[in-house]
Amino acid sequence: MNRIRQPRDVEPRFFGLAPTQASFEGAVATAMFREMLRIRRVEERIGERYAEQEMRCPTHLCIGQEAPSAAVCAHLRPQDLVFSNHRSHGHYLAKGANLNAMIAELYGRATGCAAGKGGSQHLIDLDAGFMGSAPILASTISVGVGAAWAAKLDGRDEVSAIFFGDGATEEGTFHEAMNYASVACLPVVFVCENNLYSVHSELDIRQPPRPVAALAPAHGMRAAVVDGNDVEAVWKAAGTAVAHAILGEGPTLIECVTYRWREHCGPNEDLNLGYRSIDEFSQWQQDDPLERSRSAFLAAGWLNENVISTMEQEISEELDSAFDFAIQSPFPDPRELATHVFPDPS
Amino acid sequence: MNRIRQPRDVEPRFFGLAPTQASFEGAVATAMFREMLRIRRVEERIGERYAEQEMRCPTHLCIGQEAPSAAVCAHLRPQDLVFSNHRSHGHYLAKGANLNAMIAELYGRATGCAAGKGGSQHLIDLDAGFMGSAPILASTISVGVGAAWAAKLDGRDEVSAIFFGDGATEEGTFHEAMNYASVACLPVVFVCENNLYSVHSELDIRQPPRPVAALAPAHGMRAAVVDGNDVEAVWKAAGTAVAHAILGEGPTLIECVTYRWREHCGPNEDLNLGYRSIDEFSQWQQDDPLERSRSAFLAAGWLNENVISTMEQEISEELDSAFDFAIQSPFPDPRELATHVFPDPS
Amino acid sequence: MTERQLKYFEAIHEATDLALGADENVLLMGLGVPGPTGIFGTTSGLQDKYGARRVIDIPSSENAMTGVALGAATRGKRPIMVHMRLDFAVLSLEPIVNQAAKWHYMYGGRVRAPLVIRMIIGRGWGQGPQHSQSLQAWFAHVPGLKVVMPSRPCDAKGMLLSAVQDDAPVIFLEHRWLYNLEGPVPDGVYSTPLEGASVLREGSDVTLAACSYMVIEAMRAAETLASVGISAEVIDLRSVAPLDMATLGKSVGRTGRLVAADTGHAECGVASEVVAAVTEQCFASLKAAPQRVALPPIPSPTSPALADLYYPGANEIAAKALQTLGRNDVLPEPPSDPGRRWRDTPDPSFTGPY
Amino acid sequence: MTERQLKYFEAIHEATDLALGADENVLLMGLGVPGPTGIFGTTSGLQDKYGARRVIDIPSSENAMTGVALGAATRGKRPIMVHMRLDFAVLSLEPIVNQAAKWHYMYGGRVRAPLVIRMIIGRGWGQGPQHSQSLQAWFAHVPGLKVVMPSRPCDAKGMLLSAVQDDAPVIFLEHRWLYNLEGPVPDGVYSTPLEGASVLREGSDVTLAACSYMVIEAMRAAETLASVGISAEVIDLRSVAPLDMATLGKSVGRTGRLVAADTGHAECGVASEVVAAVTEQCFASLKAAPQRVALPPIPSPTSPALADLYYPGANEIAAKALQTLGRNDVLPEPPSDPGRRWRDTPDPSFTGPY
Ligand SMILES: Cc1ncc(C[n+]2csc(CCOP(=O)(O)OP(=O)(O)O)c2C)c(N)n1
Ligand SMILES: Cc1ncc(C[n+]2csc(CCOP(=O)(O)OP(=O)(O)O)c2C)c(N)n1
Ligand SMILES: [Mg+2]
Ligand SMILES: [Mg+2]
Repeated sequence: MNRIRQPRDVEPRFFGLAPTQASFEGAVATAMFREMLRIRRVEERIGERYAEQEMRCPTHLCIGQEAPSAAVCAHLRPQDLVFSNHRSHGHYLAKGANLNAMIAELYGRATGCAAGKGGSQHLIDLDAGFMGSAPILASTISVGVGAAWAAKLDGRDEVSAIFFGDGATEEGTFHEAMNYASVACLPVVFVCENNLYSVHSELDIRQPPRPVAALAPAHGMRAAVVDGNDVEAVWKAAGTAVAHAILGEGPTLIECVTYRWREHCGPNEDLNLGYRSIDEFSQWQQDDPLERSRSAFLAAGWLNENVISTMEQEISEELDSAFDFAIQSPFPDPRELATHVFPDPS
Repeated sequence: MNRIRQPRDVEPRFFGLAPTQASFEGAVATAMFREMLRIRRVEERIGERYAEQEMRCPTHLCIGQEAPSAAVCAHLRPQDLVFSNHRSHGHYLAKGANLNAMIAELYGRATGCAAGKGGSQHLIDLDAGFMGSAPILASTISVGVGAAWAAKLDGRDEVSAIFFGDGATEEGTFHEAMNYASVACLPVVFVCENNLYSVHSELDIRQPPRPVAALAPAHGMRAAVVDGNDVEAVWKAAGTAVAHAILGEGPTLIECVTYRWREHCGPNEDLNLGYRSIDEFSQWQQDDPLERSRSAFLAAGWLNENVISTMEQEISEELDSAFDFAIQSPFPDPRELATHVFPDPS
Repeated sequence: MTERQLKYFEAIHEATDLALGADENVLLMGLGVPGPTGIFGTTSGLQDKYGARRVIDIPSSENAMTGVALGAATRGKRPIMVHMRLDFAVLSLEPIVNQAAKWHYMYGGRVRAPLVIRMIIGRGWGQGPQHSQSLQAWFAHVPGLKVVMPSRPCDAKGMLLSAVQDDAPVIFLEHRWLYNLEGPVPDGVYSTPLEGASVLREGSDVTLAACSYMVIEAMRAAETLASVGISAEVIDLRSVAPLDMATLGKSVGRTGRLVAADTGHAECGVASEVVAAVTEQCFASLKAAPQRVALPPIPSPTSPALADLYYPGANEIAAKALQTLGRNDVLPEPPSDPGRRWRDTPDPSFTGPY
Repeated sequence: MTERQLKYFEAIHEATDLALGADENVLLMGLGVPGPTGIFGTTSGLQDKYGARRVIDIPSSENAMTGVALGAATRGKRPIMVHMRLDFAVLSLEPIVNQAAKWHYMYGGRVRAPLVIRMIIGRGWGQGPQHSQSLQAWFAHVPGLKVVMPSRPCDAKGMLLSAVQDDAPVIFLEHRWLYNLEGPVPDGVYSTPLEGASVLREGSDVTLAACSYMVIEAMRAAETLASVGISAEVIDLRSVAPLDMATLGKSVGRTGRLVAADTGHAECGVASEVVAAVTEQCFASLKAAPQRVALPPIPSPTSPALADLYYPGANEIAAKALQTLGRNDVLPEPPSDPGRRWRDTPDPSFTGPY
């Protein structure tokens, strides 16, 4: 560690966290597969239509990184909360937030989940417990800790799951937030999606050779680093982490090692840039989390081709209608420019 | 850990750092004793004269915490650098910086080490390698790392020793600085003087139960936590840390557990405030680092009463003349108000 | 009207106590908040009264703890966060300015962040460059924040109560030298609007518009000016964002002359904003160039010999007022303690009420 | 005079290349600096040329890395630090403002911190609330910092070279929409002073004082105004701290009318400072109320439908100029690409030189 170059370099390690003993079975697995598939198709569709220049905002696709979203959110209950970063679509969708409102937000429409004011980098759906996303690195981590604090103060059974990348772990506020979550013993699951890059800069020049997860025990927290393309491995680690949170046993950090397929921001591939090798890229692409679970779940008899094609069909229709919804939605009224600067008295 | 209440609670731990095998002997020990004695007497004298209201600036005394200054600086060479915080007098003196200029600075005089513009919280003496001190918690840590980086870039054999308190370790920038010192393998010795309090707030409500030193391995660094009232223990850990830095083997964190005798800021005792118990206080006072080395070194035959009284005498004279110097020095000329906002062209 | 007198710090304490008492969701947090000195007395005893769940000590992690407060605010809490010096809060600008100020807007009104951040502005006794900055202009520059700087105990109480009730993030700035000033403070819960200046002294020749501690100096300047027959109107801005242009406009409309006095630096500061906004809107009324009284463009020096020259006060305000009137009277020195060698502690001759 | 044309980003690249070439102590650091897109081309290829010791990628630790740069600067290095968006640098205000800006002063002149911090101001294509802030006023408010915002390629190069040579910390602000503008840029090393505005167009009826990208809009406004017979003088402030009061005063002395245009918010902003300082010093010359053109007090919205309404431009500047002249001409629309539906990318009709 780190020098992770290939998927098989990931060496799972557990710091005071035992992966759940619950068995990983049909219904659970299928639901996660479907969620990953859905995220993949949503992102692909955004990618296809981005060139039309109607989604006019910086957009960070998570193709290749679907497993952590699906696996972590599989453990979250409706009342649990998710906080997210710039690469938020997967987190948003897996938490069950509204697809139509998301696509409309990307299209800058009044019907968007943030009324068009936020764009892809500021998704929100309070009804689904998706509490917000923001692109300033690590900025939502402490906010998620604060939400967990409020829950604890009020005796509400709510877990905050906070998603962020490996780059965000270089921000001091991440440490401050871990320290406080630990001292106050808060119901938080920190989820680091380590895709080995921060924009075009590789991990090795930014961090010393140790798993990101090793930061957690220093703050008195449990942690694990797992293969982030293995939805079962993430699910098992996250299950225990969420359980600890629910039981009042404090926070956990789960590091999921994964890989981004598209460019950092925007819809295209970026092998032409040369910051990562074709060889590296294709090894990770062959380690496709979607394909891995597809074949494993088919082999286990949890899925069959019919089920999958029904899923594809449903998702495709859902997407057609989401994009239609977005495109048919009005732009915000000019008067909206000046609303919401300050809240009206409640 | 933590729940350190009494001196004997400190349990030394080493994270990838072996205390030096060099033997701790007469001359070295005596010099350190003298430095501790000198720091004690300087601080006491400041305390005595503070009530005259001629030193008109916030002043943080380090009585009770003299050992880390003396022990760490004993390993530093003239070309090595020290960066410091608000409780800086001991660091300044142990690095061999100018006493007259320090006292004059506290008195706000033109002859002060910062020309009267800084006060107690902004000491500096470049000739002695004392590079600056500042009261914003953790603010000089990254600056010290930057100085070490410059040294490495230029191939200069210089170590940066950076002093800070336990409170400063809660600031995210401390982690950012450790991360960079580690990645860039810089010649830095981080010295945490853990006196169990940040102003009046005890460690347990601010940090989880683990030594501060445990943060370092998470950043790929060596570390040790030692009894900070045992000058030999600090000296042994610091010796290896400085050696690693000189050999290009990167940074180390040394946590010295110690105790502040006076109020957080100002010259008085503060048991009346009630945030620490009289019992706790007196146990630590009985663990006086000065007294511990005095009796140990007397027993070892490294010191005798005559030598000590000569030291006392010399120090007292040095102090008389430093205070005379300060009081006889002029205040800054009114024109100095507007100088040094921007440097003159060099 | 009650005649009860409270000191400024007591008024803050009382408002906090009432806010904690009135609403379970109000929280009070900050390093040292429950400690024995209780943030200069403003939080003393409140942990004993409301418990360690609601009145909490925190690590010195200004950035993340502000995010924590924001997160709690989005979940129904109403945290009051306290910084012993504004200078420390500089570490928390990201969560204040990028996040808290914008969450309501950028999420299309879906979220509210009712957060009060108290910051104390230091001064005197060698506080020096890193313990005395008065950076209200930074906050006033940022949409989505309300920024108040009450100068009187009654406003400190009423505005803090309003701030806690407001659903927007409010930056609440307290100058350390106001803490011992006394003034009449009504009993019980009341609220003073977070916008709106207050005319503390009426006058017809020149308008002195000031905020926070500079209001004290402006009042003293008005006294001095009166002694040479000049009638100065003193406006306590109270809120620096938004500015109360109606009150300013009305006053300058009558006097035609303006001196704007701020505790911070002039450049892109509150005094500049007052001058610019008034000039833009009331140009026709102006009879002379408006003037600013603010810190020189120099970091704060520590030596009392330099700090005494650094901070402008009543004299400087009065002198600028004379300048707007084209007069060059020699003003009497304001009364001052003869035993007072340095001006690095508050003038004992001024303790309120006013 | 050379006729060589460079784009703004090329001018920055060339200055950086020359600075690195001229002095071993110059360092270039920032996340992505050596990466394949080279901070929008401004740092491309420089690591290959000068090595990974001097041109370095860094962790996203804006706070500590600024302290690291400061520490290196105190030891003889001359780091240039780059932030892809000013909004990220908000995390580093503590080391910039409490430390770098004050080290020379607070240590009595013993230390120098020759540090250049480049920050890019984003805009357009839905950059939204957290990727488009223009917070130059914050830096201009703080003594000890020099703050420059060149609008032309020649100044970008000359001022960056000066900034690297200056022993003070310099905040160097680049608006993203200037990057592709072309203009004449002399060869080789030269330096443009860090203080001093420049009159880009002479005129006699009204002074348009602008900084950074707003200079482009002011130039276009001047064209439009010319078409109705109004002669506007355009001043490129170049430096916002210090302001060049001599140039401003001379111009307003002639025109008697002022419009100040800034890329940031009005309140306590650069436009306010220009208006306040000019009014204070040149009141007698003013024939009408000076006017500000700046962002409304609203966070930046993401939808192009709102962003288009958010950013003022040439039209707004021209309208304010008319107002100072008491005229209400109907101005011709400035030329614009008819296929252009949104104004969230730079107007292709304007590519310089100017
Ligand atoms: C404070 C801050 N610094 C820099 C950036 C620029 N930036 C945007 S995304 C990004 C990459 C972050 O990497 P990581 O956290 O690993 O997430 P990933 O994009 O790999 O999913 C960077 C550096 C930012 N948004 N915020
Ligand atoms: C950023 C910041 N936050 C808060 C403070 C106020 N403050 C001054 S000293 C101090 C105590 C720090 O404790 P520690 O680092 O343990 O040092 P000690 O005083 O115990 O030596 C605090 C909180 C500060 N100076 N800077
Ligand atoms: Mg990443
Ligand atoms: Mg301490």
